[in-house]
Amino acid sequence: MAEILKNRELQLIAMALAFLLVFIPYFVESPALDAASTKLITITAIVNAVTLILALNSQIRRGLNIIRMRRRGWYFKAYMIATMILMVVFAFFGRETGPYHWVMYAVINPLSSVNYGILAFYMASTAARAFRARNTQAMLLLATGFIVLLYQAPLTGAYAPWLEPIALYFGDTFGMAAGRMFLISVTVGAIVFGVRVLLGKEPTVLGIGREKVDE
Amino acid sequence: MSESKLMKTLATYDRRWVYLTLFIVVTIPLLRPIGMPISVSPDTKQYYDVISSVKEGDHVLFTLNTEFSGYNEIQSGVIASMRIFIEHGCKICVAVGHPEATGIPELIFNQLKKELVENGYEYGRDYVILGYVMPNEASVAAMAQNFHGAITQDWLGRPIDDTFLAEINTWEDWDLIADFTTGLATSYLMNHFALRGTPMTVNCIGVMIASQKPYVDTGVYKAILQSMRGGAELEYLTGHPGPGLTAMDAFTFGHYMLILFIIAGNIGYYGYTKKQMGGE
Amino acid sequence: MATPLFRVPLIAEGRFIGLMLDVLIFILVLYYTSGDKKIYIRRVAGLDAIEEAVGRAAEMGKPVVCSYGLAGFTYWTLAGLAILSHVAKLCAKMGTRLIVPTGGSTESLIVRPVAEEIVKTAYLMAGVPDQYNPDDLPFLSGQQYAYTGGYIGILQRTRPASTIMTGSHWSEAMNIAETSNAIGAITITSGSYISNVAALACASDYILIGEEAPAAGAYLSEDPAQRASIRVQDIFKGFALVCIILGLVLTNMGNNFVQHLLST
Amino acid sequence: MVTIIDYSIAIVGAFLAMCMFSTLYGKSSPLYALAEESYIGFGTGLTIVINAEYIWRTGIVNIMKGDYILILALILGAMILFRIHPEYNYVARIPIAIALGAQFGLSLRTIIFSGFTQQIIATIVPLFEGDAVTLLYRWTVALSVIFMMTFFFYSIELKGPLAASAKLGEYFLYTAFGAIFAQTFMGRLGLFVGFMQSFTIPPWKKPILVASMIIVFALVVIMDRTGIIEKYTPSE
Repeated sequence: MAEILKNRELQLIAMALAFLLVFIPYFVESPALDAASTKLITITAIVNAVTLILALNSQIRRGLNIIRMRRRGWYFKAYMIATMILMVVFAFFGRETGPYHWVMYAVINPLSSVNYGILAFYMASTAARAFRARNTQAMLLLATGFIVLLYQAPLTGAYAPWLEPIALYFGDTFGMAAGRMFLISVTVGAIVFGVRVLLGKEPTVLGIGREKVDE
Repeated sequence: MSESKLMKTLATYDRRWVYLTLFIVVTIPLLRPIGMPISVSPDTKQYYDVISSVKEGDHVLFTLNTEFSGYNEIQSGVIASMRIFIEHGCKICVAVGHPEATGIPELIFNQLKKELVENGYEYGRDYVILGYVMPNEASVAAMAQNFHGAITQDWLGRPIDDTFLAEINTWEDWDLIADFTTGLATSYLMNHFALRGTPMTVNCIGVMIASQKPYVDTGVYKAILQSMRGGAELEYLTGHPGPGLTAMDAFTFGHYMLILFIIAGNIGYYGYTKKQMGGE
Repeated sequence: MATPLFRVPLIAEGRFIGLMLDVLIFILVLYYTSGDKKIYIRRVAGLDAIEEAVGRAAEMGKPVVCSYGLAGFTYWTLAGLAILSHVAKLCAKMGTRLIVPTGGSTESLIVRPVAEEIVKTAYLMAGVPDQYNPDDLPFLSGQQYAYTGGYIGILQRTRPASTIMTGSHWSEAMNIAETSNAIGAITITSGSYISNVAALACASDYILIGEEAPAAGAYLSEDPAQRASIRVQDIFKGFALVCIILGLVLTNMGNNFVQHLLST
Repeated sequence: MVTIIDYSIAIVGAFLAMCMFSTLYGKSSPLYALAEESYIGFGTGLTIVINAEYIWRTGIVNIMKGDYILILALILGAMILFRIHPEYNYVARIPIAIALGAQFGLSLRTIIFSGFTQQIIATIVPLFEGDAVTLLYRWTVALSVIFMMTFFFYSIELKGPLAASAKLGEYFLYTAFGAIFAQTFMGRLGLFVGFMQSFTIPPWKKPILVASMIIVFALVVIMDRTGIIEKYTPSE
């Protein structure tokens, strides 16, 4: 049994079969194949959900290590593990009201918002520091950035409507072209990478070889 | 002497001053709104035209691919769009693509209680809230191919067979997908619905505009609503002022502040940094 | 959407060309990775910046922080690992301390052991295996923002001379780049998606724009598969370019052949 | 009616959020650690609940209804857990292979259209019809895409006209970056403004927001001055 599970060819075959079962029905008109591929997709979705346990394992182990070693601020880790368990317990008491609902709006909602909102500050200090006409590239960046920023302030749009076509011009032409260029090259890159894995040229992806996960 | 000192300050001040200023200029207009005028961009007009062309009984898949943080940015667009769908009598199915978003439908429908009552909306018959049903591409693909094979219950575990969703089987049965997004499952929806022909609109956060615009241009999306500003413009078009419009003062101040800092930085660069580099 | 030029029996409408292109990529990858082909890769300017950054750290006697992103095995991560390997070799040669923050997502758990191996090998090959310190590859949890917090903490405490951030970094990249700049470190980054690239282009001293990072990785690595990828990607970019130019010429002469062909 | 629960949500939320913002002060502090660990702890708990629910609803419920093939999902899921076992980790290889294969199948079958052929088609437009503005737009996009593309060729040497085209492409890219940076800033500002708004609407929350801002700011400054920060902030 162990030999079969370790067999590298078998893994590549399993991967290729799974790939083809999902890939082919998209191009070929066959309801039976379609149904089979949907089933496999559902199975994969469930398997993916299970892998959360792996992440939990490492997170909890690391927390416990810090607590055991009494590293500075270890009680924050204990608090983290406690809140994690609490949230799971709360879920059993209903979600429309009660503690689960409270945590959702008092803790998760505001903190999730801050996590990204705080980036406005980093963007601002970057612009204040780096938008300087040092060389040609920086000058171009500064010029378009400045115009678009000015236009984006809603008040400018209302009083200086002539700015709108200029600002939109930069976003809708250069910005869009760059977006499209990136999309094309990332798409090709992603496909090539997928093919490489399918051909067995990327053994590390399957975790063959060095694969001890330790913390 | 004092001039060169000023130049040095402009070139080398502590960046925490930027942080503090931004905090203040955003908070004050939110605490005391002024109500400065705004303009409506062509993209928002297009979005408005597309989503207000829905007819009574149309099936709308209303997807929230956002965390709470992203929802704060696009909530004006979410509420204004949902109001349009309710006023047009659509059948609305809300699906979410992030665990946090399971708390958002409640926020939306709480704000639209009046509209729900006025239009006689009933849960199950006219709208359904699904939970976190789009964790990955596989689940979205399954939804597009065989809806009831992928989803059997709503977010509180009630069966969906006796709701209007009984009429839905594949991607073809949706008349519109209105997506509100910070990324997440949006590309999956595009791959498995929009590319096959389901009309789809997106209201994305500002960070995604550059990456999503090419899809509007190619017709994969029917329209795009940009960030909070788009939401404010939509509120203006629908005649229901909301959070978006009141936030626009803070937007204006935030942008102007940054522009001032950039100008100051460049003066400092030419007045101090460049001279220093030349002197070395 | 343009109408297809023709229909192929059994194949769904409008999907034939896509299928053919996928198959073509498959064949090309197979061709370029088989045998012993030497594929030329242009040296991107960013590599000089990286070498300079490590050199500066050696002069100042300060450490270098180098991360490979927090995604699982994607081609951005592989590029990041190739660059990490290069940085590790330079550090080992110059006797500079190298700190590699790891973790950041569940998927990245499987990348960590590979990164460890890479750094260890670099020190071994430079003949200073005893300088390798496993504690300099701290695991900063499987959560994006805990990773970011840890990363920033490392920057603030160790005050490196240079920060080299490659692979897939998401919204946390700006946070790290700003902190790195604030402590006066030379900041070299790479960006894999467009809005991040634009922001990092401002925040860092040098940026590897998009595909520059995988190209740099392929240039540095001996791995034929990575070099082959760059070649195949170039061929497809060339194909896109030819289609666009040909299409523009034909369309403006009143012929929509290219659009129809691509919609087939 | 504002209930005591509403008040408690606003107070705790505003306080924790301001603790998180305290990282802008430039130093990690116990307050920041409190906010961060709260988010990680409760957030992970939420992820567990939602994923368990997904497995239950999509997997177990359907198996009980007679869709027995889904048992395979549970078996594969169990096998993948061996990934962290030092000795039997090979057991996880087959399920990983299957999951990866299916995932590649899903993405490869569509991105060639959305990210490649359709993007090419969209770039091919009439360049001599329409008004001046339309023409300006179309010419700019077409030329930008072409020049930018040459900047991204790596397996050939860039010489002569190709090098010139790549240089132009680089300039065009930086022009684009300016516009994109501005759009991104608008987005981040939107996130921040939206967040602040959740504490200014309805108006009864305003005093809570202002009080939290002042209290947290004062606390951080005091902690910094008295050295408490160094003593109690966790070492990662």
